[in-house]
Amino acid sequence: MGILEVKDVNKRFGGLQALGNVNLSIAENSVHAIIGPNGAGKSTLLNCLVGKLIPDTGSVLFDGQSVLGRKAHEINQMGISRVFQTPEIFGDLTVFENVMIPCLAKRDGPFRMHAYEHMMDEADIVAQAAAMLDEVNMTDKRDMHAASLSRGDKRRLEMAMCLVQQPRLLLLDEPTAGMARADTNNTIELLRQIKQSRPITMVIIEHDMHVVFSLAERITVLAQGSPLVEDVPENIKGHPKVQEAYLGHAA
Amino acid sequence: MSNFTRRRLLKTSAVAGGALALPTIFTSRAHAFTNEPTGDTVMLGFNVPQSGAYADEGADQLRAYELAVEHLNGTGADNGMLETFRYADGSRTVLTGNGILGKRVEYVTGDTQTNTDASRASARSMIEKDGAVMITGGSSSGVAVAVQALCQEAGVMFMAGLTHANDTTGKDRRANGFRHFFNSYMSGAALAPVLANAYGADRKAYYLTADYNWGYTTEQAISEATEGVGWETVNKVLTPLGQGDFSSYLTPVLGSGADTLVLVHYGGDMVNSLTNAVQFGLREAQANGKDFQIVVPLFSRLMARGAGENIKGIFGSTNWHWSLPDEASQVFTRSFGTKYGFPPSQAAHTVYCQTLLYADAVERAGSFNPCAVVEALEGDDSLPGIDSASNRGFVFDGLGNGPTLYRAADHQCFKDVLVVRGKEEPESEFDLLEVVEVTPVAQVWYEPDHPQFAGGQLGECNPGA
Amino acid sequence: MDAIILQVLNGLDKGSAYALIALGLTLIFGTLGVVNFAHGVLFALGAFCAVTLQAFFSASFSTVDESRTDFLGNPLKVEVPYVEAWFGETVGGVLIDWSVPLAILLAIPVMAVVGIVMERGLIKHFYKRPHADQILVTFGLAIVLQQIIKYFFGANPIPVPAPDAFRGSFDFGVMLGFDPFTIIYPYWRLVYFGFAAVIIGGIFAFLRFTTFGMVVRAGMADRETVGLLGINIDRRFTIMFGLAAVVAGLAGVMYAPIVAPNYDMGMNFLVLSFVVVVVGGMGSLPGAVLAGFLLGIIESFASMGAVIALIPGINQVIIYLVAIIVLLVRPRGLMGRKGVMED
Amino acid sequence: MLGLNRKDLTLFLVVLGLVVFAPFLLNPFPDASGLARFNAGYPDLMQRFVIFGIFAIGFNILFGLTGYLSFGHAAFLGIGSYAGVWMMKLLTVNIVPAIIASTVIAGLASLVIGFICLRRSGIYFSILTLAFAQMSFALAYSVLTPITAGESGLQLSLSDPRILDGAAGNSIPAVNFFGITMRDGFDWAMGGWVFTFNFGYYFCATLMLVAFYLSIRIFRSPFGMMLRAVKSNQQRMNYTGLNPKPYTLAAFVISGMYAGLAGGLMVAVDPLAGADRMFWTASGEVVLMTILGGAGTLIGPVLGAGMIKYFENIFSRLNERDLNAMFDFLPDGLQGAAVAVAQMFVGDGWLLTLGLMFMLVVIFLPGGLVEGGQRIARLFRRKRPARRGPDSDRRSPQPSPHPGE
Repeated sequence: MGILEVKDVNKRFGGLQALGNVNLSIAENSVHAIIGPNGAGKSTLLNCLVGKLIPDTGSVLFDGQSVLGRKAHEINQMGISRVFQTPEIFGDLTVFENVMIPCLAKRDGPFRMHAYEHMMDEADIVAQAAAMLDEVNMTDKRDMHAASLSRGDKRRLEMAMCLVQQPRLLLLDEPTAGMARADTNNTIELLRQIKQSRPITMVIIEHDMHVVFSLAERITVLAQGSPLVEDVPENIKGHPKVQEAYLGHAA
Repeated sequence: MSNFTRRRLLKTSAVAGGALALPTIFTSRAHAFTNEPTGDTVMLGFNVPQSGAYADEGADQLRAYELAVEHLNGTGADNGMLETFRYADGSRTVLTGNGILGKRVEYVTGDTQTNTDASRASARSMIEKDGAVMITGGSSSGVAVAVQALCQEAGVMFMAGLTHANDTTGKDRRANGFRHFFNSYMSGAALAPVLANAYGADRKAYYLTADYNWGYTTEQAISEATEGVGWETVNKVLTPLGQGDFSSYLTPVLGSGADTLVLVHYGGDMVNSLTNAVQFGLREAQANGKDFQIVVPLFSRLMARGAGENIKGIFGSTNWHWSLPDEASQVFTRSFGTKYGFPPSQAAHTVYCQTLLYADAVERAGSFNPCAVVEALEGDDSLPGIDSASNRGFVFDGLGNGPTLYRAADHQCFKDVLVVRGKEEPESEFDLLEVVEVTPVAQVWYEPDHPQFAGGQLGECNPGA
Repeated sequence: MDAIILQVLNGLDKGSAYALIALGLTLIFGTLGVVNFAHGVLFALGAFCAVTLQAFFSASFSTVDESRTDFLGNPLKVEVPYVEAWFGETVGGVLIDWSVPLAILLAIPVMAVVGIVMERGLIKHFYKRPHADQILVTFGLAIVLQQIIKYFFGANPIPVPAPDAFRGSFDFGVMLGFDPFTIIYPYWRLVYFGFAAVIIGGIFAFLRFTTFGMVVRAGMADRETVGLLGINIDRRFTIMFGLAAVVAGLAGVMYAPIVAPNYDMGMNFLVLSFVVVVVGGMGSLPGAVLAGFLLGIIESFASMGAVIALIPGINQVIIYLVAIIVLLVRPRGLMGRKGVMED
Repeated sequence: MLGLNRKDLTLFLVVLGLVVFAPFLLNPFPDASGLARFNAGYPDLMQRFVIFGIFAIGFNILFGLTGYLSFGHAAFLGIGSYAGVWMMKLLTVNIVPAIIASTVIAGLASLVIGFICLRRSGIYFSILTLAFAQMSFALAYSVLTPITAGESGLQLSLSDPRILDGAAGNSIPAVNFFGITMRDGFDWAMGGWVFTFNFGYYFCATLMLVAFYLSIRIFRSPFGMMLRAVKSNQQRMNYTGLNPKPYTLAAFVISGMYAGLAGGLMVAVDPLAGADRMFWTASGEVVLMTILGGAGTLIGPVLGAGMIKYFENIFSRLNERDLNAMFDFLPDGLQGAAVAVAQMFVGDGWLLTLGLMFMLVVIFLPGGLVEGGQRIARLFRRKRPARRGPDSDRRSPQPSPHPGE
């Protein structure tokens, strides 16, 4: 039994079958990539995992509990964090505050007032956030406005915000989209480090085969809303079905 | 500890003691009342709408105030109604054009914005900052009631401007406030017989009423008075303030069985509702076999101008009109017209009178102390021809409107009321209303505890100290 | 039955004004992405175009009539309009009489210039600023324009009659077989309704059938892409702003005989027209028109005596009540698109 | 000290100083001079400065931190005022119950209205709040006249029960704070100046300082940070396991209670509650105050409130004579011209001045007066290395002032 179990998920948008009978089991502490051509249903699937969309049928279980019908923040509180295609950070806040917020969320749940305490009095939270910033090498930027960071730094910050919550499952939606090769490699390196330094499950949705094959332990190929193949990377590379899905019948 | 601070005295004292540069702490314990004028000037506060719907009335009021101040100080081209102002015994006013009690009159102006908060803020600044000893003005009843209460608390006099609702001298009456304008009840009492005479005694009336205090009291006053002469009230519909387009309120009128429409609106609302009513053909319509008629209880020339052609032939009431033939009215019209080039409005007239009446009362009392002024304005005369215990107060003549009583019991003014009609053939842009009847004061008399005015108490005059 | 027909007529009329203003607001919002709080004042400016033209035609010189006297007893000065002196009393009289329709000719260039100057001089710099800033700067502009109107025209409403030919009313009820005097409707209001219908139709046709309109519609859908195609969308947007100002101005000109123009009439319409736009759905032209008529009709029904008697004060709050309900039930208004103005 | 860091403490002490010495600072011109018209040191206006300061500080907690633009906050001001006057009518003219009731009842009202309005965001939220406020105004002005006294405003009267006060005699007792009436005070004449000290002002000022202190604490608290996070990125907030709704609602209620407190103080110093203070333009005014001063900054709203109230109360009262006196130094012809031009902007033209000033601020100083102050400060500090933390660089087209300047 994996940490994330997707069973018989179907989702239709009008006449379009976006997801058809998706079954997926993701083992704890593994890195699992989901790839597929454009329109294969990757994003729809991801949105179903985080509560943004509710499948028509089927179930999605995280650690044995259904995530369906829960709000995004409730799903996060279960231990799922998400990295977006374009980094979603709090642009108006400082880098340090950006990391403090998820710390507080982890400790206090979805809402607590703290209306009168001073932010800097939260010694344990401050220490946690500082340690996290250190880990992603951003301590020198802690007082900068997050919006003024470079794209790569924003990605690292977002990663830090996710990791500081010690999630059990990290969902990454094309984490290197739009990045130069050097930045991509840095990101790969960062993800590797993360994986090595703690127990964590990662699900990566990615276009870039370089990233996928550098990181993934298992790969699911999605085509036209259904899983085509699921296997270890070595077997996916030369798989005829995969080539067909990507290149069409001409191959 | 002091109440309102007293700037004028302090100024002179401060200048005198200034050389020592030693701080001197004053309290106004030493003074008998708020803002006692100690220099050679006295400060009055003219609080009128300068923005909002009644800004034109406010501007006309300010003109009249300036004229009144000129006349009081004796610096004008003529002496205006100082020449005609008489007491009950026929003697002339004690005002001589030498200021008030020998002090030159100065004034500050403020904007009420026709808003209770803004008007009170403006009045407080006049009292606290400028040291005004009397506040006057206003062009709506809400403001009058609010500022009157403020003056009572602060211990200065309030001489109401244009305020027509019964409440000003009814449930919200205050000892420090006096009203020269007539009121809703008087409009009803004056209009009803004229209307019965012109349109017959078996009319069915439909009311469109502005949905606020003045509307309520006026509607009640008119409907009770007209029901008294045999009319029937078909329906009363409240309309929001600032409605603009009244079509949806007007269209059901003809189907309701009514043959008369009473528009209890004032200002822009009145202009719009009347214009709309005429557009909807109400004046050409027939109902119950009679010509359909429209009545507007409170008229003002400035509004008549806004309504243009539509006003022709429509009955209403007004406090004063420049075409009145009596000497005082003519003197005032000439004085105002010469200075400004057009005749004064009723709003201008009423505030001019209020200023003179205040000055005269101070002069007679020999003091600016509000309690003394109130006593002087409460007088001890009575109007001839009215048999009532409450017919006591200060009686004067020669300010237009004939013999007039400031009734001691509720500080309401009693005088003849004008019933007017939109003129069919105006000779100029000012000549919009014609006086149809001057309703004698006896006909608009009521007792202070009349149900339409019940629930108020004057309380004691407050000198503020 | 007759009462209902009457209120529908009233509602259509009120709705025409709402729809015209909301249409202009939506044009500006949809194309330029700007929330224009000065739009109500543009409506007022239009109405004052009619006032100005009437004043212009009535501009007079005075001759002294010795036989009559004025209120001070001096010889009466009689005002003779120049147009009557120059063109004879008939032609001059007709000109004055028809000043409202003629004001359309004045309002089109005036409002276009006002709109274009506003866009080039002010609004242009606010495309990339937050909506709150746009609201505030246009709100400031509205206050300024309103004060300028007041400075020249005073605070009291100024009557601007419709031409004599349209001044009366006709008995609509008789045509439908009701008793006389049950459904009476003024000609001018029908003119207004027809006028609004023409303008609304014209705008939709313009957007649908001209290349210019197509580009603008494309721009409303996706501004960046259209910009990338190398089309000078900015210039077109300037023209759209001018057009929206003209629509608001014309709505104002024709409205002048219905409600005497007053310097703060713009603000009175502003809040309402925003409610209309939001109920219709920000950025949706058909939504704006639909909501305009819908709210007009609902408001008319709510002001029926019987309804007020049932629920006191309903006429005061109905518009807002409808707005609240619509927004809670249909989060983006009746016909709004997703993601517009939610940040 | 007081749980503030040095910078905030300095700011707080500066505000404290300004408030305590306001009677001096606002009366810079000798009484006899022509410029005395520009003095603002009289009780009514000083009270207004601090009361509207409270209102704007509260509004800023909602708008400045979360970015939710409410166009209906005046409703809570009005509700607070009505609650206050009713307390004075029913219980006692001591203002303590009135102020407590104002704050609590406005808080309850904002809880209900906020709960509904916060279901939407952006301009839809603004229109919902506007709709609620306009409904409150319309009802208070007309249908609810028995409760609100409609047009003329709810005020004390001789026939009020005043259960705790007992019989009052033939005049309405003065509103007081345990025996000290709000109008109490004294004048201090020194040289050509007269300075007015008024109890009502200092009472309101004390509460404003408390409100200001609380607002600093809220800005610096984790809660304040969460509110800024709501403004910055709701999506990320959700995916961080936080529920933005309770945060925004809490901010809405807090700002509603500030508004209620301001409404209560308004009737405490001047016992009349009119419906006009609920009209949408009054809601617009507090938005203007906050933005003019600098939304999202601590001191901005207070400055903005002072600025607008100053214009409203001083500029609107200048008339032709004052202008003539002001331009007396010019030659006759020029004086006439200067007066004619200036007249457009003062007296009944003060709104024109306000509108123009407002446009200029929004166009050139998007961060409000606070940004203006910072720019001037930067001019003087240019030599020093400018980069110290995030708030030194603020010339981006969409400024988001860091709280606390």
